[in-house]
Amino acid sequence: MKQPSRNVARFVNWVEGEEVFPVPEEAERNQKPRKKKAPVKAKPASPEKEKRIFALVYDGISVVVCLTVILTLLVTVSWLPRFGGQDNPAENEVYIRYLEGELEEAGAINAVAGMILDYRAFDTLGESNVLFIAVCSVIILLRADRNRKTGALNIPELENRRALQPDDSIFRGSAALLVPIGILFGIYVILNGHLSAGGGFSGGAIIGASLILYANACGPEKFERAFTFRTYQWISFFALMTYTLLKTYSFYTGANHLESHIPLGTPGAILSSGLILPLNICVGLVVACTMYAFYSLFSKGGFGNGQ
Amino acid sequence: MNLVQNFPFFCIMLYLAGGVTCCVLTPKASRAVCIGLNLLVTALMAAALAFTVRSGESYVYLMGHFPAPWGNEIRIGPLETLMGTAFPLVMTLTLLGGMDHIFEDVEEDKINLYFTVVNLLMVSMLALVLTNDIFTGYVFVEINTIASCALVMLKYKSGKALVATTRYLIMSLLGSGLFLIGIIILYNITGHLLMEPMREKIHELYLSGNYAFPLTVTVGLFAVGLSLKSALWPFSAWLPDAHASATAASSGILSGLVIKSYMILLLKIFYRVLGMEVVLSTGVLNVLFVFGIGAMLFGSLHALQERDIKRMLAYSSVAQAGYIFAGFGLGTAEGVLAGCIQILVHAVTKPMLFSAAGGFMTVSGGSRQFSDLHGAGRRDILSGIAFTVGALSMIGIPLFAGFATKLVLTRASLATAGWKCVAALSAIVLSTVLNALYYIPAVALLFDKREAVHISGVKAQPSAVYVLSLTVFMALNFFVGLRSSLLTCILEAGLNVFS
Amino acid sequence: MMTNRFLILVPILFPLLCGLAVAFAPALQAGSRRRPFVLFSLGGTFLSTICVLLLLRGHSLHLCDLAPSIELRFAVDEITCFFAGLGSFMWLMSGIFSMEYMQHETNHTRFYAFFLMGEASMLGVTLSANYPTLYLCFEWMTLLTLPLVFHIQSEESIQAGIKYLLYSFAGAFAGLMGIPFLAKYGTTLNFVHGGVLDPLLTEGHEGLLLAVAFAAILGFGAKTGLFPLHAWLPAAHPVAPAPASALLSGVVTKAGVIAILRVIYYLFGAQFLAGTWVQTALLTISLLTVFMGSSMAFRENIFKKRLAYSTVSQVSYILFGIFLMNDTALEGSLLHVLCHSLAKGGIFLCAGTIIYKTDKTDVRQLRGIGKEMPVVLWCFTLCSLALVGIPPMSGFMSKWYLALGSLENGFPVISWLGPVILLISAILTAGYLLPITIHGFFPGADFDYSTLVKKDPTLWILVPLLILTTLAAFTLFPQPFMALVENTTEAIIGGMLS
Amino acid sequence: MGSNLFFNYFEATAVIVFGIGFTILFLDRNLIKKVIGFNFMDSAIFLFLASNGYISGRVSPIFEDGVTAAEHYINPVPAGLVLTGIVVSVSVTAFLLALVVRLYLRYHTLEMDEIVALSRKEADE
Amino acid sequence: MNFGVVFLLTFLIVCAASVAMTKNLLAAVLIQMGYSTIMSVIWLVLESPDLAITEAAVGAGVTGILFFVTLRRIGLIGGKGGRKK
Repeated sequence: MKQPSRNVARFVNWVEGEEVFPVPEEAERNQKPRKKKAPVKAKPASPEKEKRIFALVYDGISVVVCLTVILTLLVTVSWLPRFGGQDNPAENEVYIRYLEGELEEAGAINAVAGMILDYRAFDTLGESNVLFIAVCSVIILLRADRNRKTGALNIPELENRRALQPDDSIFRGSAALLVPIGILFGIYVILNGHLSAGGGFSGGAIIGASLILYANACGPEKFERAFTFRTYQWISFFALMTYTLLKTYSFYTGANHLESHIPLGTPGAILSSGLILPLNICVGLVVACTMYAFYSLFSKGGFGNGQ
Repeated sequence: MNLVQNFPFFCIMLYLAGGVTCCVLTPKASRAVCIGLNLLVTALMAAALAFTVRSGESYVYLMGHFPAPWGNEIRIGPLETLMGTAFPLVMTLTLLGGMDHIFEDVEEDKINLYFTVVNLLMVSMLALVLTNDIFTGYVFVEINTIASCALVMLKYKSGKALVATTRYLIMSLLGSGLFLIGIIILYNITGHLLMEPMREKIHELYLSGNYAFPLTVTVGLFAVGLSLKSALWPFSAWLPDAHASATAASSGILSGLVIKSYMILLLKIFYRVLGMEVVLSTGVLNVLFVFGIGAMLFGSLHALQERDIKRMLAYSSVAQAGYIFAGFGLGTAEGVLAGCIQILVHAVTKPMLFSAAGGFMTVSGGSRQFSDLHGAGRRDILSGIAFTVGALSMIGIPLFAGFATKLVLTRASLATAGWKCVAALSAIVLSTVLNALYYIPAVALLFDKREAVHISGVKAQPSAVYVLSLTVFMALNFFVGLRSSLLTCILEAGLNVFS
Repeated sequence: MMTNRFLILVPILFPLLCGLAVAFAPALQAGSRRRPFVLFSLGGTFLSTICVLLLLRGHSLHLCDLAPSIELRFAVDEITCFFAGLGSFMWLMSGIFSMEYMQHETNHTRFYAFFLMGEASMLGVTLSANYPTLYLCFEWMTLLTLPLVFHIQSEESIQAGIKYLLYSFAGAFAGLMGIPFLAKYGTTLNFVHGGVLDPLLTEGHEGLLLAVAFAAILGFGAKTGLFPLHAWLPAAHPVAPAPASALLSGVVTKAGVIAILRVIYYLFGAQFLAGTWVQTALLTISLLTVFMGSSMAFRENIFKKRLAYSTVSQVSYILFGIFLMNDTALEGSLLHVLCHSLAKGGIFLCAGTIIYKTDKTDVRQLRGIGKEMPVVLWCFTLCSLALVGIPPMSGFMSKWYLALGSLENGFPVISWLGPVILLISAILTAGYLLPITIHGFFPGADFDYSTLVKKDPTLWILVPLLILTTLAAFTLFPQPFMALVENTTEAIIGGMLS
Repeated sequence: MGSNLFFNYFEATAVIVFGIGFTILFLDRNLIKKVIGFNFMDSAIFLFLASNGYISGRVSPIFEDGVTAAEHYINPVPAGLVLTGIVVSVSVTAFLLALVVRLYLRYHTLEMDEIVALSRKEADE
Repeated sequence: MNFGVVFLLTFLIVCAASVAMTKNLLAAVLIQMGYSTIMSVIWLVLESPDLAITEAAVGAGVTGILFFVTLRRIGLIGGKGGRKK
């Protein structure tokens, strides 16, 4: 089959945006995405000049794209209901039942926690799996891969984190002060997820951040002797497994209109609002370990000596 | 609420649990769990399919104790269960077909993560097909995006895979960004997130005429966002790199299944959320139709020039996606039916082609260029036959799966008026000839006597699993080709109760 | 009665199973056992076809349905009897011929497997009773006869094979486009005597339907070498082994003729097409092909390519008769179908023998061939006389009826232009076939008879040749053939126009 | 042009930042800039969503001593959705950054079109 | 339309524009962390404390750390005296 002529190929490549300096078709915002005009090919006086012209044209196009997106959405915003209005369409019977029926049905003082962990629990289940899949992908990418021949882990160039400047005593002193407070505050936020603001994610993130601070200040060796990669995997396995099983139980009973025998407890007490507390604890645990795993994977491709 | 109605819910939860367990198991154990899970889900969904087809209408399954406008729910009808059965079945066959590639391309201690990603990809596809709530749709679109990007990049030390993943992820994120802002505008003007209550509100707005402009912009956002993710032609610059540089099994899964779940979500949003009259009034279907026609032509034109077998198959996926969108773009129920049939036909054919391409690569020293693949079909006779069956089905020869689509699409385009009918018919004829123009020389080249000197004589010893998967794929292809009337009436029943 | 309806499938399934047996059964790999088995299966198919045609005339069988209202249906009607009998007979003759000829070639298993399966699909085309089944068998015939084309697997043969496939697919797909239109505007998709178009539905849409009919006829015309899609024929025939090219030009082109007959007389209906621009366009195209084919053959020097061009022009004779749409012309074209299959089959077999024995592919090298192979060249001469149309041979009768039909038809220009072009093309045919005989028998003074050695082929080749030549001379005893042709024409066109 | 543009100043800002973030993610050639652009885009979307739920003169939906009258609190649904959204955007940012690290370790550059050019020249492994 | 909120919102837009303009990656990361802190303040203005805590902890906290670790791994800051890009 002889090749179709060169210019057909170049025209099609240009339409497809396969040029080496690809200006891929931008996803125009409104429903009639116009074809973008081709970057004007100036007389190539010198490669440097052409590069500059191309950069200029490229920036011009990006400004045009940015303006069209913003203008279209601004016009849309101008038609939308007024900000903070009383009788906006969003304030309908859905919002009233979430607030008024919340104490009897979910039993959480914090209506937002009640809403995300009981009324619309399927989203939150999906979303904790988003975090799990993201961690799996980061592990796939950054975990030190075993050298095929020798089988040894080729660990990225590990300059010694600990070799901070000699005067790091200020840093280590303040870290020694901050870390316990951070972890305590994180635990408080997780446990009181259904009573006050916060919940599994924010509490877990706070604990994760303070763990990272601790690992930076006092060195990860002592901590990672206990918290190896295997334990991380098993922690996230147990936490997510209990989360899924609890939710399966509550969905199954809900769908088949069975009475789920989970006590809601007295509103305001710690052990109230049915499943929300255990779920918050599970999520908090997973998020904390995940944040630490992110840090250690990014900095040294795995826990401890990288396994 | 008898037991069968719970099966789709069990499938979603099984996949979630399976995904989590696979990441702590050994590679062999996680493979067993993944394959077993897929087979179990196929069986469960087949039972659910039998139930819904017998009962003939779709029922709502509450995810939690609270009915429609408050709690989440999934809606199960003949169309959803048919897709729910087809997807895991094709997934199992593709995994079996590409199994030895997976164990060769992916590193030793990351294979169990591969199966974790596969399980979570399946849960997101099932959820996208079943969900009755838009924001749940968005969350599972995100899982789908990350999982499919993870599938692409799982090639050991391959720079191309990384670059392809980045471009794919960036374009997908743009798509989901637009999709999310569409959801938010809809929530803002209707106050609901569940599909049915939102439909009534939109109907009222459409009649009363206020918020008309935001409604049009939302339809545009959904159309552009989801067609960006399902690789409709002008936005498909990322697809060839992504699907070509992945391992054989992953590219089969990506082309066959992943881009289809977004199309079904778009269909669901047009049918169930916005309602057909709103969508028709905005004319976005004509734009999708024109892009579909463009995809059919430019996709095939590009595949014609490609000298790399997997990029050729990837570009032919772009062309087949064009068929589906041309079907949807016709705007009639028959057009949508043609689109759905093409979804099933392509899901059955393309993974077989990619597995066969994988088989050719092992036999010709791992190279993908056609110059090295001379006579590969003779060295690995089973992949050769499978590739020929797939190629003929793509061209649309009767008795194969592709013929059903051509027939229903021509009849559907005939039913529409004027320019659409002429454009669709001419595009179908032209793209069939273009398909023949690049598939037939490829098949002829694969059975060519003159083999590249350094590869000739390498006889393939395919593993039993590979043989099984390709034979079952071919049987499935023949089944869809011969019994397409069975599939059509299930899909018709599904579409009637779809909105 | 139920069981014997399934007997209709026997002529299709029997060669298919034998073909698969030849391909895969280990017992048949050995040459000694394979040849008798192939002969047995060809003979068996021929006999079973004849029995089915005689016993099950008028029965039909609904196998299954491909898509909601698209079903696979087979039936035996007048066209089936005429073409199925001819086709299976020709397949048997070239099968016998190939016993000897295939020593010259390699990998026989593949050849015979696809040889038998090709026959199955050809019989499928004749037996099909509605439009989708016809399309299905048509496509599968292309696929199954393709390996026969690029059997020797040289670069040139593969290119020819691909060209054959692409032209046939493009043509068949243009034919496929007719199905949705007929489903919409016609009452049913089955072949109904006199057309299926529903007069109420086709009120304002005549122009559209005429265009669809024209596209479908040109599409199916690809197989018969009609003008726009004829380029694959001169490329494919020379590369195919002799028995295959005999069948390709003798019978596979007739499958295209069957499809066009079905489209004109059983789907759109002759009254619908008669007198419209479609008919005039088709007539001019067929005349153009007749003239172009024979003039190209006149200038071509490669033996088999010349015969391929002659096939292009001869089959257009048949189409010319069909497009005239009156009973005498139709009689003439059916007669020419018979004459051309037999004569062209014979000529290709002679050419194959000559190439098999002496490896001379160029016409100019054939001086004094008559001395080396007297019997073969005599058969060649008689068959080419049949094609040219000299009285004792059958060609004369068919051309006579064609000319009569063309004059009867009241077309302003074409009614007299048709016979003129037929005459000119007959002269051209004589021009490119008879010199071979003349040079063969009278090599001229300077031909040295010393190095002459008799190369007459064995009985395997001679028997089919002689049978074909005697049959090609059926004008000597026309009664059985004329009866067959007359009642077929009566059945196809009777009571409609005249 | 609707009438509410000057009242919806929260949504207007969100939309402007969304436009800028979208363009950075889409057209900027530096990978780190793209990731930051993605962060801007996502948080702008969540600002747009949360500002729909706000009702002036009302308090956040954490019940004070048993008062569950709906007129007292703002709409909790957008807050819940944004909570989910923030975690999704963090996960995707982590994934993107991991990709950036791997790409840099292999191609030693952060410019996207340089990387595409280099990967095209690479032999097809 | 009180002044404080308008100031915060204009700060957001200025942040976004300045990241689009700047070439220096370290500055861009710092601007992004500033942006995230202001965003958590805005959540408080919009009466949703849940989001404020989450945005503060997850936005500025974890994302900021990830950005810095990436820049270190790329050698742009600290570590072995990375070359200024």
